Amino acid sequence: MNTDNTIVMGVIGQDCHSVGNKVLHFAFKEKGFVVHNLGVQCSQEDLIKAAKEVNADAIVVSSLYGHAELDCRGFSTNCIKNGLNNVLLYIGGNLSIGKSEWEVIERKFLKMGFNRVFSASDDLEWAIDSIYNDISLRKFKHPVSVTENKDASQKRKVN
Amino acid sequence: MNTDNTIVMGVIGQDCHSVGNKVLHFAFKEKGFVVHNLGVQCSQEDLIKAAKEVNADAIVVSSLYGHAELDCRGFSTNCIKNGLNNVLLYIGGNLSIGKSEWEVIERKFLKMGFNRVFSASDDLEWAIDSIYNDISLRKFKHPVSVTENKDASQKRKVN
Amino acid sequence: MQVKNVKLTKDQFYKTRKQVLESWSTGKSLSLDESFRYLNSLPEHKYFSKVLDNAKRNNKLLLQPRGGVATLRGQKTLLEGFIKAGADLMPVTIDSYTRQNEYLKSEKGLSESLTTKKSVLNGFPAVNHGLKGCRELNNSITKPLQARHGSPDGRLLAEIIHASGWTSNEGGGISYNIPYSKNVSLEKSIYDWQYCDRLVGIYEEMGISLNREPFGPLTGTLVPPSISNAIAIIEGLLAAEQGVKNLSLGYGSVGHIVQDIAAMISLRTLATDIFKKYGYTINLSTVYHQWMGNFPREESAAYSVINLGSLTAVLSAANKMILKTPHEAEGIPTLEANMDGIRTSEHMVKMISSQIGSIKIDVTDELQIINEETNLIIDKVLDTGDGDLVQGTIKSFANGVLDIPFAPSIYNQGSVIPIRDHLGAVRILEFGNLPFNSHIKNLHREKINKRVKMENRKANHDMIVSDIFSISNGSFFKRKSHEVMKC
Amino acid sequence: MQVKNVKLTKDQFYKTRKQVLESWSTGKSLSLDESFRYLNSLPEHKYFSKVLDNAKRNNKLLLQPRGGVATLRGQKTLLEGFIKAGADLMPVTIDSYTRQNEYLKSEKGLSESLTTKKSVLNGFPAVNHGLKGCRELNNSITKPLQARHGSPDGRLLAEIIHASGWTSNEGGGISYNIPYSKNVSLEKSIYDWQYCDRLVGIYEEMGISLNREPFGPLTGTLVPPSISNAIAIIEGLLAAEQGVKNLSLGYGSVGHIVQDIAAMISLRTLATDIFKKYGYTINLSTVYHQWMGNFPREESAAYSVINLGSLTAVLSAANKMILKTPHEAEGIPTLEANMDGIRTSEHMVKMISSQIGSIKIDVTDELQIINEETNLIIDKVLDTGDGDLVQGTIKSFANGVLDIPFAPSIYNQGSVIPIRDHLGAVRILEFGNLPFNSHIKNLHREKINKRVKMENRKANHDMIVSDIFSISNGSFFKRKSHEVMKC
Repeated sequence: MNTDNTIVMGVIGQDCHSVGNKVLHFAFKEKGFVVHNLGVQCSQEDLIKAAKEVNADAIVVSSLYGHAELDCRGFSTNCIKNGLNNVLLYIGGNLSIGKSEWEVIERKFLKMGFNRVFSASDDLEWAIDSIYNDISLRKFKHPVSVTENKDASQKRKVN
Repeated sequence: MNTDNTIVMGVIGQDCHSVGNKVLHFAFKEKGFVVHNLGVQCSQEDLIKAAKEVNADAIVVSSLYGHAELDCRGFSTNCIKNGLNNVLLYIGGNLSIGKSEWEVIERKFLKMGFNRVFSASDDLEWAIDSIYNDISLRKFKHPVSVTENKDASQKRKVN
Repeated sequence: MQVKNVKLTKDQFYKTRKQVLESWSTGKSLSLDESFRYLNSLPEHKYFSKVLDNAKRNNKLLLQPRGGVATLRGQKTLLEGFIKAGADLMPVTIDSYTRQNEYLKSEKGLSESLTTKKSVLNGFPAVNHGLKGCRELNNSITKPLQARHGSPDGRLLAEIIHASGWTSNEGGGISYNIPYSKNVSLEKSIYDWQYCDRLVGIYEEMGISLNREPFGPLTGTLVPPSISNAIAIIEGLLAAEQGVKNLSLGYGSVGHIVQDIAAMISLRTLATDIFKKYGYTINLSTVYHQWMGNFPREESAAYSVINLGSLTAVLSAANKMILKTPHEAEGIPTLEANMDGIRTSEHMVKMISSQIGSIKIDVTDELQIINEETNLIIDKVLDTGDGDLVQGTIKSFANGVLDIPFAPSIYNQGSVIPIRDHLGAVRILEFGNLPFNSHIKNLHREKINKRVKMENRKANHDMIVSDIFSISNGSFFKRKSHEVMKC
Repeated sequence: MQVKNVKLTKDQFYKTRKQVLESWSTGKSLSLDESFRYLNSLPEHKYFSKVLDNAKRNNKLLLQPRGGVATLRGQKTLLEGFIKAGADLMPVTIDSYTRQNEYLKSEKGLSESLTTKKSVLNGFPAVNHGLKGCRELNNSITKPLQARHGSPDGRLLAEIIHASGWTSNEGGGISYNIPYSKNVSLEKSIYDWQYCDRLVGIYEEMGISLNREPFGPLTGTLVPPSISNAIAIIEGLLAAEQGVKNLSLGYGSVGHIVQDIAAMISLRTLATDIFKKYGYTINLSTVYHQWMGNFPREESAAYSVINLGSLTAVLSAANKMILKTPHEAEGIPTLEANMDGIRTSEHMVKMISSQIGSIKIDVTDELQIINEETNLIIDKVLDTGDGDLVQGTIKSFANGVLDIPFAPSIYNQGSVIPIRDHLGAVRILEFGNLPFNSHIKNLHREKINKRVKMENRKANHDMIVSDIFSISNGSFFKRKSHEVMKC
């Protein structure tokens, strides 16, 4: 089992929901991820910068306060602009204001370039497993970047 | 104000809900009706017989246990068969099993010959006022029967 | 024939049994031996008695909703939904025609329900379904089944359901007559329920433990706790005499936390003492009914009433709770409403159970009142029957020593008038012929007077009607101060 | 600059005010004299202070939901719905951009909301709406308005809302910084909130009574009552120094009836004593927040959590309750969900209020613990600041004498780790630098050990995560006995 999956995680925008962030951090660590947690109130720039620095396999964005759509505009494009062509993008939380159809919300964020979109009611274990599998698959397809990842994360392993 | 409106009331079928029956009885009396309350578990025959005896202006049927439709079949026809051509028929309560559209239930009972159909959530005061007005209007239109009613009810006044 | 509180002889029982089984076609094929073999083959988790024992051992409050529809398929779906939502014990509510032995009417209702694929009956016509249908239902459901009805004469029903592996039957000669019927004499209903209890006793002798549960809440409307508890204990004694060993005694919430807790404690302790005193060995459990009176029409408000019940049931250390639903005011609730009722109850029960050890509520005053009153009633009933509980009960209803407020029966005096006091507890405004001493009576009067002063309002019919609707309205009082607040 | 707990001079205040009003276009037209005339023209029922006084006089628990949307029209509709459902006090929740003074972003969100007719902001951008919009809102609503936000620097917001006749403002230099921000220093947030408090003090001097309410629940997640109460009282003292006279102190439920009641009693009595001790004349009221942590996803279960809160709030004799909704787990609730939350809360409040006089719960043990701990914290904070409360607070956060579990701020140590004990109460597993004596610490350890034994499970991170989700799951414990029950 490859335990060197590296993620950058954080709560985007002006959102200050810290409890879920701490629980998520703990859960990713339990599953053997190398976690770079930027905490609450992260900008797109913060997340992208950190992902470059640690050569992250994925950026896991959360948002609980309803502004996700505004905060995430252009995120995928900005990643590519900054050379993060291979990084997987995830978002989860309460992603809209009011009670909207989940399908509509999911489609919106998938269109914005996120690889998966998790709702607050999704099972946490399942979500983390999905991310784990996505990363493994990507590494299998792009073996070069795997090696890169490995080196980088070993250099900077934070736990 | 004509205070000699005479009603026969009762809970139809095998229904044994006695609390609402007692409250209703009290409320009709408060409004000045002459009330002949047959209590719970009345048959159509009980109600029709009593209405003939006291020359009632109206029969007020209640049903809380969901069998109203079965219990009330042919009620209007039976009234006419027994010479009660002028009596007003009312029903109220929980008139169906499960949560049905009120409009559907109401239409069903109106079609069965009831003059008004009350749901359990209707305001009691309003329901009694409606019955009061219906009876007054009917008496105004059929002054002969009013006199008849009056005599009969005065003879048998129960309070 | 004068009915007495004596165990029916085998001779009496089997003679009656022949008539009972012949009263409708589905009764004819029943055989106690065959039924014994079937019951004996059932696993422990299908037995009310075992599940109750487990729950008692683990301080777990079991949840039981209500519900019955006409068809077998519909009833299966309903019970499966209950289990999915978290219910522990299964009800099969029997339709009102069956309760009055009008099997022809329920047969019609059943066929119409089958044709229209919509239940036109308000319950499951178990007698019409017979052994075949009732066993099929029992076999398809993993939790134990109980018949809940309201039959003054439920003898054939009892035969069929027990033979079908339903391991509990609700009811009793008082509690399924006076609140449920207009014209049935107590003499007859008590005699017929002696039969039902004797049947359970005979199974018990064969080593099959069936549960019996007198219906606690009676009319469910402002019944003073001592009245319903006295009747529950009396029915328990009558059942015990016929050989019933596994007994659940129930109580219907009056919506007042302290009075409800005290009533449950009193019911449990007095019943235990009295059964012991009269030499009956009973495995006792207690049942708490969430508010049985008028419900708020708003579902959100109905949730509050349900949750108040769950809270109090846990604080009362009840073993089982009978649930209401957020659609209660709308008539017979749907499966979905029932599932919501189960889920909200389970959640509250879990939260309160998790912290029960830290909650100490003083209920001593209320407990003392209920104990004293209940003892006075039971003693007087026995006295009235010259020591015979059946005769005592019949005569006590006739002269008003036993009197259930708002009951429809002509065999009930209806002279007792309950009312809430200044702190919301149910008291008695008119005592009728209740055998209370002046100390007790004065206590009620004082408390009622405090309310009269507080509300500046007469204790009359109008106040009683308010009290009937007070839980559905929320506030128990018309507070003048409320007006002042609206600034 | 070293911030001290000293009333800002008029000079300081007006100098700062100039900068504040110039920080966004809508600030420029404000005039205190004109605002005074407007506020003075408002009827009593628009004043938080008056409505609270009435409620206190009549032992009525006031209900306040939460809610804010981007547009004026939307906010009106929302508040009208709240009133229709039975709410007493109006919230205007401010959007998160405004809270961080990102007025340009909230401006964009507002115009997009106006175009798409759907709120893309999570609250009402009051600064962008300015005096015109905020007064229009105030004039259209018959109940008093309060801004609820989470701004470390809410000075311009305070200016605009008070000038618009919103008669209460929530927040404080600690409670709207540490749980709401990552990088803002306490020095700055306390200074900025001194300004907000001074503004209220100046209105007070003009004869306009405005209400201030520190945000009690902090992170809303297993915060030990003594920590949140100490911070509430400290913020109250800071506000009082600036001339605030009408103060509401809040507490967020930990979902434990006895601990919650004790916490509310302790908050009320200690605050009263301490304000008196330091010579402040304060009209104090208390606020109970229904469970602020993770909510169950099932609406039926959410109702139980809400109803538990209402019950405890009444038993706590709180003056105001902040409400949750059955959609809570789904994100920002709709109007309909809010109305359901109001209705279910109101119903429970009415039922319990009707019988409160008969309910006696013993909370003395818990009360003693909270009193002692809170006093220890406050004394140490003052000591740390050599008698100055502002310096004491800043230094105490730096060295962990004050420490809020799960807070996002880098100015918070985060060494304190809370956990539930064997009876469900919140205790402290890791004390960090909390100034507790060994007597208190042992008490926590003993109780936690009892849970460790009961559950046969380690008190570790895993247990803490369970505790975070325990109210949403229902049970606080993984009981082995639960398995046995499933027979």
